[in-house]
Amino acid sequence: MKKFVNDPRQFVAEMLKGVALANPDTLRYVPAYNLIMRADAPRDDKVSVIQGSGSGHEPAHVMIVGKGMLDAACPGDVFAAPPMDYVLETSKLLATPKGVLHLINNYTGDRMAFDMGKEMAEAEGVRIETVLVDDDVAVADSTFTIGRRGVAGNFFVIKVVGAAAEAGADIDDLVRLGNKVNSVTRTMGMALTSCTPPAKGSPLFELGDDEMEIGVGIHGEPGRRREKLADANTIIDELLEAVVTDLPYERGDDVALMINGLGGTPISELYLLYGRAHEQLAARGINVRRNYVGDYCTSLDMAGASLTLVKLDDEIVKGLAAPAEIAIRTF
Amino acid sequence: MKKFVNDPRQFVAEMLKGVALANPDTLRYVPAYNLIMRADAPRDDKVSVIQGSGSGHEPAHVMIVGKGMLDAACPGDVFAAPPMDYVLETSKLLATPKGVLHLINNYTGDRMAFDMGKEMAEAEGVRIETVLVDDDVAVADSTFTIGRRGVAGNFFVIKVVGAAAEAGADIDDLVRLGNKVNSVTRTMGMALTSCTPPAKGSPLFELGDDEMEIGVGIHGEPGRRREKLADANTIIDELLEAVVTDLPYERGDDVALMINGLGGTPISELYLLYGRAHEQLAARGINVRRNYVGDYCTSLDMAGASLTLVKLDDEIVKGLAAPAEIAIRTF
Amino acid sequence: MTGNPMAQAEFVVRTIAQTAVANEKYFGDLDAVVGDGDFGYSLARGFEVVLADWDTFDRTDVATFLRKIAVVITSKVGGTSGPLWGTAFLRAATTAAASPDLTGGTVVTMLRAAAEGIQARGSASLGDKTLLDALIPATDEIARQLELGSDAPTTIRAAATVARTSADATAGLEARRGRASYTGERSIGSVDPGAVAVAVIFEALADAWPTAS
Amino acid sequence: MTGNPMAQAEFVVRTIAQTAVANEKYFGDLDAVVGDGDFGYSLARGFEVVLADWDTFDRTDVATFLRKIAVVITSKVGGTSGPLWGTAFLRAATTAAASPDLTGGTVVTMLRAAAEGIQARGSASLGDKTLLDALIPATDEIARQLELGSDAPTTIRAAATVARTSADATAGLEARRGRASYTGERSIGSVDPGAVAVAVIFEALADAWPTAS
Ligand SMILES: Nc1ncnc2c1ncn2[C@@H]1O[C@H](COP(=O)(O)OP(=O)(O)O)[C@@H](O)[C@H]1O
Ligand SMILES: Nc1ncnc2c1ncn2[C@@H]1O[C@H](COP(=O)(O)OP(=O)(O)O)[C@@H](O)[C@H]1O
Ligand SMILES: [Mg+2]
Ligand SMILES: [Mg+2]
Ligand SMILES: [Mg+2]
Ligand SMILES: [Mg+2]
Repeated sequence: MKKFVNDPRQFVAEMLKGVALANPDTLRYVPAYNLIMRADAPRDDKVSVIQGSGSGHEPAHVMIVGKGMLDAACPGDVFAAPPMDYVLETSKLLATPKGVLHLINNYTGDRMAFDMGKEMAEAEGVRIETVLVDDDVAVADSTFTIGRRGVAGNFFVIKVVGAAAEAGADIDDLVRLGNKVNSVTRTMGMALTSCTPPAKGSPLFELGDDEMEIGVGIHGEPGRRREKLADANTIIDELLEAVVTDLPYERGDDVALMINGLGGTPISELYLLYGRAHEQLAARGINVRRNYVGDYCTSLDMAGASLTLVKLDDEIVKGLAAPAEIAIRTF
Repeated sequence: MKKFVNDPRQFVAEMLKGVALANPDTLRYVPAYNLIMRADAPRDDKVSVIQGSGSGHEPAHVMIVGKGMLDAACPGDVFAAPPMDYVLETSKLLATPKGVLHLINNYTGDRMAFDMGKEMAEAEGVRIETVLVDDDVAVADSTFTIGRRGVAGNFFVIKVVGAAAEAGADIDDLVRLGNKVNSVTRTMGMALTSCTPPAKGSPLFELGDDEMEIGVGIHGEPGRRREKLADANTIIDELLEAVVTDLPYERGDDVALMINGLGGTPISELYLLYGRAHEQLAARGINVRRNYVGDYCTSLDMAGASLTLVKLDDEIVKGLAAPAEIAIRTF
Repeated sequence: MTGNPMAQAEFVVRTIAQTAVANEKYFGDLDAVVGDGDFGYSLARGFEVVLADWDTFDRTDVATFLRKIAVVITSKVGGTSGPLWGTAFLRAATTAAASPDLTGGTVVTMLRAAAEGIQARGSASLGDKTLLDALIPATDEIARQLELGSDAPTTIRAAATVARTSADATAGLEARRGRASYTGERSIGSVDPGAVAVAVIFEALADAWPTAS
Repeated sequence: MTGNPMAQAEFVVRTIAQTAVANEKYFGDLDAVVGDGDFGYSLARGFEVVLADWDTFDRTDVATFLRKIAVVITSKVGGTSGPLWGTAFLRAATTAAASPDLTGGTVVTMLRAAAEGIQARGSASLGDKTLLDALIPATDEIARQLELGSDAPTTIRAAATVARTSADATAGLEARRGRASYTGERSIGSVDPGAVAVAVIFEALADAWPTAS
């Protein structure tokens, strides 16, 4: 296993310790619940916004806790939703008179943990509302499954909701805003390689030298189909077609475009993909007004990328443009 | 080859196009010289600071062009110093009455290209000064070789010099400052895997499943020695020992600590390494006052990391803390 | 294995816990095929705590004991399995509270309550390719053996056989719940890890029963 | 291959260029062993431009022609090789300007000038494991063959043989210049890509000579 790891069972705890040590003034770390929270939270004058989900998606979500973003994140182990009591304790710790907002990626495990945690926290008097994120177009929204997955698009929901929460918005308005952003956000991802969970020690699936997986999620689960490896333009065109036609995004639309790396892809390649995507959107008459290139929501060390579009309006742009300060930063 | 690439010969050009399209207001792209420059450069009231080097180290250097950092970068092809005329034309385009500062990582190819480019630009009336970066402790500073390599530590030289240039410092002062930062900066890197240049299409070297390379540079060249793969703490302790004892950094020193990813390592692992390094420095009585965790200077898709220390004084801290705006950003 | 209901409950829970810990890698590898590979890890970490804290659980009665186990599972197991298995133990505990004697009939009722809890919590039905596809048939088989008048070892062995056959048969199903469902038709051809875990647990119970009784 | 100096210069340059392009992968793989693998790529991209622009170069005289080639190499080849090979062509051009007849003696002087240019530009000496370790012995051999009164084909073949032997012998050296030097003792055991390139070029010249002459 080519990873920086000591005891695999301590992987998440040791990573969180690093995040905490790197941000002593702004973050607080509660090891018992894998909890990273703003040092200044909870604040009576704002709703606390929290995210759960499994680990392995860094910087989501523990590294995007901060001013104008999340108030706390309480991840489970790698690719495992947090146990219910993490959610419960986090909700209680972050409780404010204005309430606690749960942002949940739409997965069975996460939903159950947050449902149960919410019920128990409410029993102790915490006001909680929920926004589900389900931006992944790779999963057909069939009535037979739990529905679409939440993937890299959750960044935009967090950013816009986080900005509004910072500005003092009420919880009902945050729910409306979060649902609105989610409703105009679509993502499609693909993998060039599998990923290796520390505890497993070997790749989750095998991919031939000339193969790729189209429509992967962010947990190393295989995608919708395996294809022959193609060049970058062909790949990005396929992701773009799936995303654009889904909402659909139309001629004249203003959008935010994200090229998200899955953890093992260098930023040089992401910008190469960005260039193609930007040009192809322009050719469709769709205007990229804001762009995001980098690792936002990863699948451990997977080489691969996802493409996200958000249809913009003034309210969403305002939230995206608002200042924010998080653990990961360049300077 | 598990990379996002079309024609490998267009890899750098297509990446640069992406960077330019993503930053239309702040950057200008001159394809003929692989040149990414600030849209507002050159400015009569400031020295222009430029970097060359090969490509494959992104975000260094094309993605760290911007306010308070570089005024321009003109990379060569992957791992190849820029041809001399890139340096010449970039120097001429960026010429200002206050002069042009060449920041050069200490490699034969880069030095020759910049030497020749400088000579020819000076013949056309451009004032040019040079600062060499050579922070890599893996290379013994032998009189038989060209000396130490410039690696991830170049970020700190650029940051401090860039801030001072932005504030209007004269070129002689920038040279002094650059040399000073370089003189207190040390780096040591290691690789878990090799990297794959797009034009080669296969890894530069083969590393067994249970092996790692200690003392690698940033061009996929093998390191000083191959060792049996160790756990994260053992690795970071070895890097730290080499770096700390070299300057040496001593009890009571204030330092900046960078854990730099080499391109294929997820940020979760980098923070795990950061936590250990921070604690071990504290145990030595060395105070981490500023920290940097992420991909700053990569070797394509190599899984690996380097550790950099900078000994801080008030002047360096001022430069590091100054605001800057570059192409890569989260929001 | 007659008489003392608490000893019986302890035996079953301990066997489940030991089986979960012993099969961490196996269950994880099964989950890696079309899932995300964490099933074995999640289950093992939770049941490790059960074993570590074994002596501390309140043993006032079977219901209390099972409720304590449920709390550990629910609070220490992440992923989908924590809430599902926690709910199963909790529902079984509630049934045990109503009929503390732990007859064969009570056991069937407890297992049905557990399955219903999982169904409710995960909105899954028989045939969705989940652990229910082993648990429900095995429970039905226990009920059938009790009607036939079989003794405990015969009953549990028959349940194990049905659980295994049913778990194997999940290979033919398309996943409709859990991480595996995202792969759609590609989930056909591999067995469901949760169902296999149920089969392995029943087999371990059948294997251990004579010595324990 | 007698008489017209321009035809001779064109033949040599074209052969070098074609050899560089044809061996891109081979040279690159050699550079990957202890270097960074870009040597073949850098050389091929530059000489590709030489071939593409072939008809446009000013052919007023050999010196002018070689100077144009030098400009292309210096401005289009990156890495260490651009400045080194560009300098070599430039110095050869300067020598040719002084003795436009291109006798055997002139060729030796041109090659010595080229080697000195490389030495000066790269601060490398014989034995540092660079292309000089093939270029200098091969030049010496040409001088020796001229003294012996050998004809051109014999001379160039002898030079090729020496270049190859010398290139092979670089495997025993520790690199003191270029990227390979950072690996220290680990560079021992593999040949220097630049030296091999020189050998392959001399061999190509020897192979092509009869047909061209
Ligand atoms: N909605 C559900 N209802 C019932 N059982 C489920 C459901 N989703 C998953 N399972 C069961 O859980 C197992 C996977 O557990 P686990 O790996 O912990 O979940 P996750 O998908 O969150 O990683 C599956 O093999 C299946 O038997
Ligand atoms: N300082 C030097 N002087 C002379 N020749 C050198 C020097 N450094 C490298 N070389 C030659 O250049 C070759 C490598 O060229 P190239 O791959 O373009 O350089 P880089 O190390 O910049 O990638 C080596 O095989 C060697 O023959
Ligand atoms: Mg999981
Ligand atoms: Mg090179
Ligand atoms: Mg799983
Ligand atoms: Mg090279």
